[in-house]
Amino acid sequence: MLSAIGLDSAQDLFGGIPASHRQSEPLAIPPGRSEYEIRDYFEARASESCKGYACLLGAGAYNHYRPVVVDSLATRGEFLTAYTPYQAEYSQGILTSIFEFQTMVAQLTGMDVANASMYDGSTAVPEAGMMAARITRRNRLLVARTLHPEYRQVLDTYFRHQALPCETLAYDRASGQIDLEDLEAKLSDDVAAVILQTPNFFGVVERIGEAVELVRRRGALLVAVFSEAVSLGLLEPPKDADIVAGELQSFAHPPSYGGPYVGVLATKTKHIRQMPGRLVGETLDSRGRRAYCLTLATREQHIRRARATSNICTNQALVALMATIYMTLMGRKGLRELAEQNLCKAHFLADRLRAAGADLPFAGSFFNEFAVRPTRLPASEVNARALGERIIGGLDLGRFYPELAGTLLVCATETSTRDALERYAACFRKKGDA
Amino acid sequence: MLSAIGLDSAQDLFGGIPASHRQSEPLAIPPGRSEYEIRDYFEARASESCKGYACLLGAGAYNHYRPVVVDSLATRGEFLTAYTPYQAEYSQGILTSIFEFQTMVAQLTGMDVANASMYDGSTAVPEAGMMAARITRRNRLLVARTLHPEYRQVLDTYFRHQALPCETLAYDRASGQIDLEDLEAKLSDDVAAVILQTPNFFGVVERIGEAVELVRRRGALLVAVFSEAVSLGLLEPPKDADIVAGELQSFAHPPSYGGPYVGVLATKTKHIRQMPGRLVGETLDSRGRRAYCLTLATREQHIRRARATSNICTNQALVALMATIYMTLMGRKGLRELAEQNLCKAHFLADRLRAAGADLPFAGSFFNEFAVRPTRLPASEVNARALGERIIGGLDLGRFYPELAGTLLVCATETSTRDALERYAACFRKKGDA
Amino acid sequence: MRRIRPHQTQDEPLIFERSSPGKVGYQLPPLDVPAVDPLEALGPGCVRRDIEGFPEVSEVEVIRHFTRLSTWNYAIDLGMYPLGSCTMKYNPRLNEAVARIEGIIDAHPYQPEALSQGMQRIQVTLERYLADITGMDAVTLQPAAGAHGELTGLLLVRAYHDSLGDARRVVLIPDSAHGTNPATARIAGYEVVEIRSNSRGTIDLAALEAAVDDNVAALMVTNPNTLGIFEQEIGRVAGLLHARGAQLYMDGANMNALVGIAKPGDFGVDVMHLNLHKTFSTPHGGGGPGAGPVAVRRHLEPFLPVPRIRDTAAGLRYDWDRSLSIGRVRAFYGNFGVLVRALAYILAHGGDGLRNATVDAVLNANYVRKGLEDRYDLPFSAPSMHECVFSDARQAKRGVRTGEIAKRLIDYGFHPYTVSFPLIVRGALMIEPTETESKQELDEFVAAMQAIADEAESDPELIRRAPTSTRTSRVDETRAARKPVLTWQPERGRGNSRG
Amino acid sequence: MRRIRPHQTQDEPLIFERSSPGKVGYQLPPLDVPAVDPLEALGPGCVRRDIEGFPEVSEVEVIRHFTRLSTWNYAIDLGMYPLGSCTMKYNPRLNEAVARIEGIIDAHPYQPEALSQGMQRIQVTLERYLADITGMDAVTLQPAAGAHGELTGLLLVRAYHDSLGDARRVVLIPDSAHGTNPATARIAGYEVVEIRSNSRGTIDLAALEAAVDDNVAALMVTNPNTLGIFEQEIGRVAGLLHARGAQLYMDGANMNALVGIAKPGDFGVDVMHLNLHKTFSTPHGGGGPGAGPVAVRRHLEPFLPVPRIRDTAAGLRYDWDRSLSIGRVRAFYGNFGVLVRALAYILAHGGDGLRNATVDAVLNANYVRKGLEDRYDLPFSAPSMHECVFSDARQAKRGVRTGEIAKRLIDYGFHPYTVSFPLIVRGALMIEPTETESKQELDEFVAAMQAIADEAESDPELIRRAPTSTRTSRVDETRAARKPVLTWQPERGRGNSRG
Ligand SMILES: Cc1ncc(COP(=O)(O)O)c(C=O)c1O
Ligand SMILES: Cc1ncc(COP(=O)(O)O)c(C=O)c1O
Repeated sequence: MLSAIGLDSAQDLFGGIPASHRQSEPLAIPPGRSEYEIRDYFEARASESCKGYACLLGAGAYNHYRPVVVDSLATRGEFLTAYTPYQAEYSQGILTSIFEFQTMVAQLTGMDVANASMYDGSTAVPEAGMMAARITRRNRLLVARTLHPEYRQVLDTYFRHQALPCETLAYDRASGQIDLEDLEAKLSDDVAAVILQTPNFFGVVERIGEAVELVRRRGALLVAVFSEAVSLGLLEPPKDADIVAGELQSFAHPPSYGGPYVGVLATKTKHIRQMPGRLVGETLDSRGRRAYCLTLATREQHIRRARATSNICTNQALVALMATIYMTLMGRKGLRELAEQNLCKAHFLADRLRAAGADLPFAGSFFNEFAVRPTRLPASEVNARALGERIIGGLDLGRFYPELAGTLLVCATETSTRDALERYAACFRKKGDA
Repeated sequence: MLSAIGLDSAQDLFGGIPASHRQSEPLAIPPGRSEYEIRDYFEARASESCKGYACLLGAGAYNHYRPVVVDSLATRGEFLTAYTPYQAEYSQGILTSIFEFQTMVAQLTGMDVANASMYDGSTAVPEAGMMAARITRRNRLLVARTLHPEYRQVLDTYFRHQALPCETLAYDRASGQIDLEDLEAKLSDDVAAVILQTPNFFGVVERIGEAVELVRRRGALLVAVFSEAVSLGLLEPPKDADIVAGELQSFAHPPSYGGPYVGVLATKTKHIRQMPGRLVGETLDSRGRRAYCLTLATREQHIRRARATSNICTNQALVALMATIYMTLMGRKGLRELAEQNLCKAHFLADRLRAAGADLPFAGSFFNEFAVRPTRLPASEVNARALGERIIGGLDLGRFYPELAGTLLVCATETSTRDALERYAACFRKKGDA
Repeated sequence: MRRIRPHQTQDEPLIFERSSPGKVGYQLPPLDVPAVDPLEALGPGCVRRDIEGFPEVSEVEVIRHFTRLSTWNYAIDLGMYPLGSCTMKYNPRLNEAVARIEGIIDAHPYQPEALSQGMQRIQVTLERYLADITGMDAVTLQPAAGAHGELTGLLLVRAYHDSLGDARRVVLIPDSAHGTNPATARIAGYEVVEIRSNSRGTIDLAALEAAVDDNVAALMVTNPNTLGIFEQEIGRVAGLLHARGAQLYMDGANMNALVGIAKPGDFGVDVMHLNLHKTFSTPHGGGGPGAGPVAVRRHLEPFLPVPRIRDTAAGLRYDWDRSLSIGRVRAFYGNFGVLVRALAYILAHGGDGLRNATVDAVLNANYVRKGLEDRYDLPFSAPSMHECVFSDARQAKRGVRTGEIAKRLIDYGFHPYTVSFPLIVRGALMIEPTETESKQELDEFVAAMQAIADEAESDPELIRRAPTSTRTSRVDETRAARKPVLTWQPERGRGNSRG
Repeated sequence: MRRIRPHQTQDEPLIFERSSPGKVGYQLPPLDVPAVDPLEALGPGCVRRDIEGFPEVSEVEVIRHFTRLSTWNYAIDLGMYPLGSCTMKYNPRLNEAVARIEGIIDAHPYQPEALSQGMQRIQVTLERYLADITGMDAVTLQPAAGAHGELTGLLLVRAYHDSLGDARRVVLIPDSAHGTNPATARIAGYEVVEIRSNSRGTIDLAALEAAVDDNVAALMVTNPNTLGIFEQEIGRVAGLLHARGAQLYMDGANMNALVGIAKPGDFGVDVMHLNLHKTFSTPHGGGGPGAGPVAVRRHLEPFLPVPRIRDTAAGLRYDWDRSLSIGRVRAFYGNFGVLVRALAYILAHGGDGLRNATVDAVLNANYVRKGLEDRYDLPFSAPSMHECVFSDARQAKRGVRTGEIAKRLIDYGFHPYTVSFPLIVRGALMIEPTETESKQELDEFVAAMQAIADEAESDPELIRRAPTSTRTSRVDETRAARKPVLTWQPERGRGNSRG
């Protein structure tokens, strides 16, 4: 082939690179390994991980059953190894599935439309905030402290440089919900949006309805966030919000040490031109048959460049496909039943923990996770004992809320066995306690 | 739907079954379980098995690496959930791959043609025997005692009722190969075929060339059998045999506790009309384009019924496909290299065992398995110690050859690490031995 | 009805035509022991020079080759597959996953029994469930497919009679039987005597009575039979046989009509096989693997293949010591991975679920029958169980035969039904939808068959040209058989590499 | 050339049009704790009645729905995918397997660090290899894609300048840049000033010199640029910027041309991102997930997102305590599963293998260029690296534009190249074959492109009607945008359910 292009050596291919810029040393990466050595390498890494532990962590990454069907379908080469569907005639499969994704996300969230995905929940939030600022032409954001702390950190990073100040809303120490008085006090006519998560980071169902009223009065938008998509199987969706931003990891994607997940952004029809991200629309082909294609691309970076609604390009299509397959499998009934099971498991655990002398500091109702304060032993000791039982206990909220140090955020899902829950509760008792 | 067919109840569907023949009690099978309970059930069974052990057993079921690609392709629904390709126009994918399988098996075995698969190696042998009897119109078989003992048992079961007597050929206690004098003595003009395995059950390469001469002289056929397909990457194929029967489990199918495997039967062109099993042939479609279809079906049971060459119908197509993909991946060079690695591992182990004071009773050359007699400890104790090291040691040949009790048949493949081989060799020494 | 559309499919030559010298699709770990010279280790005459003609391609070429090939297949995953007698039901993906669990997939058949308790537990559990389903006393899981089960079953009968010193030479087989039955009987060393069917499509009792004598070892009956009709007189059939010391063998290929509803053990069957790759949903994989367990009444149990599994104080243990056993029919323990899948299927359904599946299977067959009986000739009117069999009598008048209707069905996006079987129906169309098809899918199938019936009237030529929607048009099977080309040859190949 | 053939594909409605009330595709284990009344637990206003419109289908319907849909896609697994700038190389299946290993796939981001050593080791190992490949000093793996990496990179620049009390407002971007560059700069709070390209297709040094002042924070340059041309003056560019205190950002989307050959750290780059879903073969999956690690020189390291990983006596530990950090750009640790796949890719290739891949990628691009330069206009003649960019100038004379040539390519069984990008080429055809294509595949591609060039002369109408070989003919994108229909609505749906 070299001779076909008139070259003598492979070196000649790189004539365009000044010699001084070519590297003189080979890469310091060891020689190529075979399939089985690579497998062994990662098996070894996996053995230095959580294998064999029951996990009662949630906090934005949830353990749920994953039907085998999801992976069987999503790993088909025709899905796995396709590019973004710019060439509609050669991509009707992925386009159709994204259209279904958009529809299901809209149904789930109570919005009119949803985009084809964002990187994850944490990055969907600043995108929602910027969108709200564009819509309202205002620039302040009020953000509940009960929004996932890492989402808040991402929001800060994004907003710090855009002249979009973010202010935090306090939570009510009794209910664990947003402090409505603080909201009312901070709301002013320059507020673009108020950002609330429900269930919030403490697992508590937020007072969306009451907040919406206050927000509306000041002409601001309400951005409702969720990190546990399964909750939408049971909870009233935030229909009154203007924008919903969330994370669908719970739908068939395992925690996978934090990613890849799949963010969603949904809104009302009137706001679609301000929406970031890809959208698939229905149309016809030249013979008048229903067809799908990417649409409203004039919002996007490859057309509008510096004036695009977002810089996002590659998103999380395959994870969105997995979520689509999952939602299809579970369906109308299954997702409800799943959500109810989560509710029951968490409430069972709460009962057992109370019986073991623990305090539930927040009175607000919760879905599948909640805060709990051990009273007989320090939280760190509770979790150390749990590890001995091969249980990964709750997250110490002190990590993000100094005032809550020693309070654990625990999560129980359909995957948590009664046995594990009971054994964890036992870790809250002193040895010898009844 | 019931009403559409004019019935009132599901019961009515079974009006054709006399009431006295319908069961009155429900099945004593527990209620249906969910996906995750079923997974748990089988995980529990798997934990009562060999997980985590290195395995030095061969004896007809071999541990080899399985490239991930094989399963990724073979589990595509279009292969996994298709029926036997009777409708050629709707099955060109599987037909083409079977044609490739037939070709590769022919290339590998040095025969002209191969069929589309038999159940396994053990059942391919009696099919080969019956085929030889049809070709020669003779009815006696001579079977090497070094043929896999379970294959011999299957042969006995098949032949006992067909007036096809089988006689056993002794092996030479020094070489571990067939006793050529015994062969010569037993060969007579009513012998249809002589059945030899190479490498034989002891792992020893058989004297096919010398046997063939004797066999030819008496107008009998030679059936060459193999159970370790990887050996054909390195060993001269039994070109002079009339029929080759074997097992391709080594090609991408794990031991899977004995099945499903995939048997093959290959022969010379002149014998194809006496061949059992399915065959795919090349032809043209109505527009003159190359196409494939099942052919020579007049040999088969669904056409010829009682006079068919075999009763086989469903065979092992999917496992044959896996073997086809595997052979394609490894290819001309890779299979050779793989075979050489096996040779090296086994010879390394042999050296270490000799150094540990063990005896190799047979002088014949071997490929990746061989017989070895511990001298310092009883074989059972060697293996018990190995189990303690999480190594499954060799098979005690006494199970099938009383005269070889205490001699172990051990196998090393590319999957056997040097470390495991060395630790196994150490089990042959008395504690405190050098 | 628009069920398919034309689309493109990638063409692909044979893999040999893709080869370039030196390419490989796979890398091995480096050797961690000293190299050995093959010539020295094995002797010069024993080492092959090369594997001539073997493929040389890269990994991506392998992926594309087989992916492209796969797109030329139809499959259950693409739609209804109404092959009569084949029970092409949905194959749950879970079963594929559990069969691949570490500790199962890599278990060695000779690993110590103490390390095989899980593997043995799987076997005894499946045996127990299958015994319950069939109403029989014992089950062997060793046979690798239905035909292999038939052979096992007949050898059991033979051993049983031999043990009584009552050697018999004849096996009776109805004329509607599947080809494996007579083929098997011959391999088991029997002569076959065919029993004709009566006008109802079932065994002619008089003919049977005339045929049964002391030389008859068994009758092999399929029930429901290959017309999808339950043998109503099966009780009397069993009585007739037993009175003369003969055994009743049941081909259980059609058990999808009976599971949870009726047990063969309750109507006189002595021995039968099951096809796990039909009734119990293990995938067909383009022609196997299957599994053909054999279930027997108590009197045949001593003859079952070795090993059996016994529950002992030390745990489950193989029992080899069975003097009356027919021996082995296959190495090791049968198609174990298939057994795992079948057990997963049973666990997922449970007793009630299995019964419900049977109800739906029979309902679906009757729904299709109802939808087509106005347009296609129904040669036997007895109630249908899990499948229904029409004939092409009406269409044949226009010169359109069952094989052609089948090909035309492809143009409607359905895999054909079973063609020309059973033999007692001239021009048979044998349709088995199975329980996993939805009403929507059945309605589309019925509509397609009706449309073809219309075409047979209006444009028979259209049907004879079918299929026109596939990348490969009607395949010349005669040519293939006339001068068989069974392997690729380098000389021939190149010319029509994209042929 | 015959690369495709017409075949049928199964049609399929939207999943909502398949729903029947009550159907489910999945069964849950029974609840092992007491039931709780949702109304009681959550309060009446908080419980939804139903998920209106959500699908209700069986498992087999799910399998068929998505299997059928999948057959309407093109994919790398089916053939060459020569999208310029996208580096659509073969995605090894092994990488999918290792990312799914238990202990990796189910690791929780908040599990105790003592239980996360394997996960941290994967990160630091990948960081080290990427630093070596880029010649940079430190790497963050947090960004989720290329554009996200750009944002991270610019925020680092911003924080760096801020730390010096030297706030700057402008980012310079060549007119050939990808759209994410200007879009990102805006989100990072910068004004964008475009720098025009010179006649060679590279940065106009004079224009750059004129634009660089103390208000310029950085230049974002893609190298090789989007024409596939190495910026030969990159050293001087860096010098110019650094002299004025500005930073050199490199968009590393085209690193497939450099890995193992040249290190951006060696030619003055301060900060850059990589697209692991391009250069490091993680699958595109129809549009993601990706990963966009950012590599920096030492002076930018203090600003990297938290957490970093430190090697401590107690093992690897997250370090949150970094006062200069820009903060987080994403929750947790980035698209971890994608990182695992990329590391597997690097391990499989090794240093030499990575370099060889680069050589082959550049060789393949030049081979294609050579094959087409007689037939298509090459607007810039500088040496091509991993891709080559033509224009439709010659074909446009016959009224045939790049977008139409692209559609016609579909009829030849190839996915189109990248259309109309970069913007500085009127009617661009941007072709990137990657190293994983064989000569056979490249030859077929070249032949197809040549055939289309012939058609442009002989039968332009043919091209304008393309594609005609797919189940969906030319899609009306204008109509889609005019009155957007972005979700399925029950009223509308039924009518054209098989639309
Ligand atoms: C009625 C009947 N009997 C026997 C068989 C043979 O079963 P197998 O193909 O599993 O050997 C079949 C399978 O097609 C059948 O339909
Ligand atoms: C040159 C260039 N820059 C940036 C990007 C954006 O990368 P991503 O899609 O990963 O966000 C792309 C991807 O298409 C690209 O080609």
